[in-house]
Amino acid sequence: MQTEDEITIEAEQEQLWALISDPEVLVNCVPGAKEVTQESETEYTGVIERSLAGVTLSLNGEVDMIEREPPTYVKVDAVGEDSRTNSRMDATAEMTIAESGDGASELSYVIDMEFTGRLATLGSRLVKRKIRSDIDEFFENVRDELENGEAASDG
Amino acid sequence: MSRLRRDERTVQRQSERVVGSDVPKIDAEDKVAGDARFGSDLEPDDVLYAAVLYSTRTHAEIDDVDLSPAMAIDGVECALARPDFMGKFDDRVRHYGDVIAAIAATGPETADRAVNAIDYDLTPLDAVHDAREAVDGDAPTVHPNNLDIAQHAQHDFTIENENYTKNIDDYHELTVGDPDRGFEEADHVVTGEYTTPRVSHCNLDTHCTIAEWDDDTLVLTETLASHGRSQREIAGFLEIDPERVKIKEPPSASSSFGGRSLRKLTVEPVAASLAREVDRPVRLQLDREREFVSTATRHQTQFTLETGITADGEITAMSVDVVTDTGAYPNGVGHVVLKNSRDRPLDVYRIPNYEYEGVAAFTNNVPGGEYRAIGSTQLTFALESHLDEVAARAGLDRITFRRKNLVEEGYVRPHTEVPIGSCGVDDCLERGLRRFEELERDETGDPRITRGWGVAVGAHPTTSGATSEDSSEAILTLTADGTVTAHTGAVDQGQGIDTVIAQIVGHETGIPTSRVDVEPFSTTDRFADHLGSIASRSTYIIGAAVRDAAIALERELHDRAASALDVSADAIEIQDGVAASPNGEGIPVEQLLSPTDGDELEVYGSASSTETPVSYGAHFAAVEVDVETGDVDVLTFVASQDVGHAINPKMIEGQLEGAIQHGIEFALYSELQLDRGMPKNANLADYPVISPKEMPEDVACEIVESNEQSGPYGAKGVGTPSMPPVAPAIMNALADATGNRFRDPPIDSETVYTELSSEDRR
Amino acid sequence: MTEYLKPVDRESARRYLDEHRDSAKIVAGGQSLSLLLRQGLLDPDVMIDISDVDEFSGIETGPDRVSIGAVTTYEQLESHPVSSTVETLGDSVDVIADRQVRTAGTIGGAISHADPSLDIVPPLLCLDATVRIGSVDGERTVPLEEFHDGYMAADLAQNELVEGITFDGSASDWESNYAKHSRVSGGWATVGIASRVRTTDDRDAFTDVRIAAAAVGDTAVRLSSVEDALIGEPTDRETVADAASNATADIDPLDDLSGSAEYKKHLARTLVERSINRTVDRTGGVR
Amino acid sequence: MTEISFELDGEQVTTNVDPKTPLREVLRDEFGKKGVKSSCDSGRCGVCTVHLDGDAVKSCLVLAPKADGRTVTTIEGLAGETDDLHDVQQAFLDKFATQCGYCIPGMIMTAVDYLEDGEYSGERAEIESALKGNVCRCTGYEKIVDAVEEVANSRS
Repeated sequence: MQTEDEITIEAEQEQLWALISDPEVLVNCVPGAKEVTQESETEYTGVIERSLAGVTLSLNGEVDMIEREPPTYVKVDAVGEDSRTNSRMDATAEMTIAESGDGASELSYVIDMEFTGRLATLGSRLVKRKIRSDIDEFFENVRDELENGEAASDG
Repeated sequence: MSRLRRDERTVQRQSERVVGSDVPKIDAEDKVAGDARFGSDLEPDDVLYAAVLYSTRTHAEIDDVDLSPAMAIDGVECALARPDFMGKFDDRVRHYGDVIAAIAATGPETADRAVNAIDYDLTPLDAVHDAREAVDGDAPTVHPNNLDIAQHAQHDFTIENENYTKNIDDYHELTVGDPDRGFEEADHVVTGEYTTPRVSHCNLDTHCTIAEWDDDTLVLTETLASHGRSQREIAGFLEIDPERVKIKEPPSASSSFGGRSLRKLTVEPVAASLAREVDRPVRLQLDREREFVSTATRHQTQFTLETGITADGEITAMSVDVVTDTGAYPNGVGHVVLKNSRDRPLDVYRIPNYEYEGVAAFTNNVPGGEYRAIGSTQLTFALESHLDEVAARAGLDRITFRRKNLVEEGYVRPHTEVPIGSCGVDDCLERGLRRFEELERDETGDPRITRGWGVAVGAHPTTSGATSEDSSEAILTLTADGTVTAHTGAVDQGQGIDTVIAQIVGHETGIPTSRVDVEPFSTTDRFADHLGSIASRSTYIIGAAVRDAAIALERELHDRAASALDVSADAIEIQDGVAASPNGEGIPVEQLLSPTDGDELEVYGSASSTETPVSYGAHFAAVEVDVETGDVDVLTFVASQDVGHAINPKMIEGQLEGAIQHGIEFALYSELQLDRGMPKNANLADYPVISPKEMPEDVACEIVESNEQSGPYGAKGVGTPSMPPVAPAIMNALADATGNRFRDPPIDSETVYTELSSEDRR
Repeated sequence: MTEYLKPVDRESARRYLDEHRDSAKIVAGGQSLSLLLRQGLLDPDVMIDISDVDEFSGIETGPDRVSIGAVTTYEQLESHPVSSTVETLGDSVDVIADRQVRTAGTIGGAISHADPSLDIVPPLLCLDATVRIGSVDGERTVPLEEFHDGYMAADLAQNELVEGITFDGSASDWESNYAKHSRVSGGWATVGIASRVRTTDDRDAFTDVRIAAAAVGDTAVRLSSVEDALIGEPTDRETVADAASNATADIDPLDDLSGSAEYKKHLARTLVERSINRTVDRTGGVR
Repeated sequence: MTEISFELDGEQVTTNVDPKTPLREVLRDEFGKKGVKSSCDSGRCGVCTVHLDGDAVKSCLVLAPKADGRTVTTIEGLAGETDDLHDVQQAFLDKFATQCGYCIPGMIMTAVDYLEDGEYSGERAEIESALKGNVCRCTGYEKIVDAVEEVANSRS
């Protein structure tokens, strides 16, 4: 499953870069993120809790920035596993930040994701829309964080 | 003298319609009553339940498996990590659904819970998911070339192609005549590329085996239609003597379509390892997702075809290039895919100059395996699509063009000395077309609807053709209650072989079919049949052995009745199980048992054949396309099939109708979708199988009889050979309806719509 | 071990739920729930089976209101006269899964599940249905359109349950239809479109139009852009085709196994056109 | 555990179940009704179809406590006390509707529900719709529809 979009955010390129590299801010922006730890310059671990159709998933995740060209481009590999439902998410995300003038930046992203395991066997249809809405929410939160200085709490 | 007498009687019996008549299936009553018991219905009292930790990585090294949290759970009797399994298991997983560890516990829920408790670490390895990329020198290694796992080692090969360097499961090439000259002589040369989908059998009864050890003999209770091969391969993998593997068939076998022919590395060796460890029977059943990813699918295959023809439609040369995806293990038979796609064009058409190259590659995908007309189904889709394109290029009628080039009985193919035996392909075309025309519909007049029709010819050999000779043996026993029991190598997976055997026994002996019991794959030490019910060989070769035994039984009963009734053996007639003399005196056959027989009269029969008769079909499809949505509806399907001789016409229709179902799925619906080797639709909510609503409104079966000299009563195989022409007939109809050629089924409505609405459409 | 409670009246159902709140699951038909339980994805402490609660069952037709109890099955709806008089309901139930699933599946269970692909929701949206929600504090009603307030999310507090759904089914001058596309018969909708219209007496122009779509967004949605483009306009085919092209304005489909977002948008336009035309035909057709 | 009592194929039975258990498991494991089959585990294939108070349901989707106080009929009890087959079973036999037979118990239970549930036209298209929740892999459904059509015609 591939999702791509572009959003314009009223913030400088550098500000935006700083934000998406800051684990504490990420905790605020990633829907359901409970704890994010920076393991090295490029690696993070964390837990994401989500609920779908009454089922709560607790994904133990690892994120690795496999390519980074501050402040314009980052490529991330992410894996999340929920041992209780034996489900796993594998994702690759590419984000490009471009100046769009007037102090605003254009953030474009391509996220390629696959979800496997017991939850996925109930129907990929269900999981996909949830992931998509979470991605949308993440970028909305990034925008809020930069434009208003605060992200919405867990949606 | 006696031979003449028997033949006369056979003619007479045929008039009584035993062989050749619609005898109801002998197992139907149990099945409609809900009394049939299949492999997954068996749960011996002391059995332990297995659960398996399957990999969600497509390629990884197993670093560490901590089984202690699982062992701590009450009811867990055994936990094993893959490196500690018996035999050739190593410390690496190679596909999604491969095995990391396994549990045996007192209940299935406990076993599942224990599997979830296992802690493990894997180091992901680079993986390869495309067969063409896998053979390249830069690809990660899945297996070395010429891997030493049984089933793979069919033949030695030398790779002639310098681009094919790695992960090679098998390689074939063939040159006949002078292809370069043949293409030069052509007035038209057409090239096309085609890809076939990774399709699952979707057998409803998921794989289930019960493994137990009797001293050092492994006993497996499950449906495995090919005992000899499975025994050899399981033993080879577990590194034990093949004599030490026994297979017991459950009372009823559920459907297979090739899915139950052979062992699966994720099933029998795993259960065997657990059972050895605990010294108790262990039952391992797959759930639906595992059934998709841990067994086998039809090999995804890529074809490049090139054909040269003269202006008046004579084929001068053909080139076939094949790359097929064996997947992570040689579970199936890359070799057979290559061999069948190599030989099939030559079995159907006169092609004086021919070149073939095929490679089967290991990848980190779900393994490929046998599936109804393995190789032939893939090739026939590509070839019959291609030939429609060739005919169109030359401005020739599709049927006339095919007829001009078809083989016929007695034709000697350029790559083999053996002339073609019975060949009803032309009759199939003629009768099929007539029937198809009868079913033609009036136009709808709706501008949103476009219609088209298609034809495809196909063939598949009876018997596996894996060896130069195929043979079988059968034993018939007559017991004091008047029942005849047939012991054979057949497994009735729904195709109806048990009924055919009963018909043959009844036909030859005069004992009613209702008094014939057929034992599913009898113990293999009583007689030889290493192949079992695969490759549509059951009626042809097992049926022939049964006929041989039945004739012997009949002769023995005649002789005994003759002396009992004091008349000559010639004068005896057996009807309804009673041997009668001309003066009306009769004696039931069971009373002909003598004290020296013991409890039963046993006779033996055998048959062998060096022939590999080819069964032909010509199928016709009419489709309707909703141009606004792209929806394709198969309106009419005619399967015209050469079966040699129809021993039970209704059952043959059932085989043809089932093939139509699977062919429609192949063309329009079904594919196990993998993204980097990970399944996207490994469940029956997302993986489409069709319902009666998707079957054509009009389905017609034309049974053509060509009298195969080497087969019993002239019969040859039907179940697998009826599969290959189905999908290409539909795809050709779709091309006719839309003016667009679709080369990579399954073609869903979105693909059709997108093509029809694209601006650069020709 | 899970406790299974089977209240026989509304008050005890509400009380049990209030006592157990988020440790409880309401069981109506129990089919979607049983899948999650079977997979080990859910493990509630308490299950409250409301199928024996009389107040929640059956279909009542009053002079201007139709009231369907939460535990009414699809099969009961299918065989009730309301499925003939409100044809979009009958059309929809007819294409839901298969006969066995319809025997056990309930309207209340479906609405609580809030899956945007459910076939029953668009017809109910076209009927301006309201959801009756109960708790120990009494009953409140919410328009169905507002009840589904996000992906698989419904406006229900932990101590609330869906008790029924109500709509105006009295007006006999409405005609309606439900059109569905699915990969295989009985499968989930790729796109599903319900339409319900009222025309002038001479059938020349639309006076009221309601269109709703399934499987094209986080929730099933009304397609107000199409509705607005048709009200007061002629009922001829060209006008309908033009209006149907607005269908994409109100939807947000995703790429998934049933099709790409682009294809679903195209299907939405096509099915809107077909559904409205069929509805118009049911009025007696364009004159 | 929850105690449930119901009439199963003409016999009154009682057992204790984990209420999360699907009815199918209770029928197969507790009461040995192995004629009730198991396959997709997701309500798609229909092999586990039984009658609950005379209506066809997929027993993998029905929670066991739902059977409490009700009547469950499986393929094994369809013909009742007699040794004869039910007429739908007989039609499946006569029309060669079984091949491997794994889907047949569920298929027959759905067909009986269709034929005994009020009005039917007996047209093939209607029969196909009635059976669409039951997957068969062997037959192409033709002879199955033939069998149901025959009973429909013979009863009308």
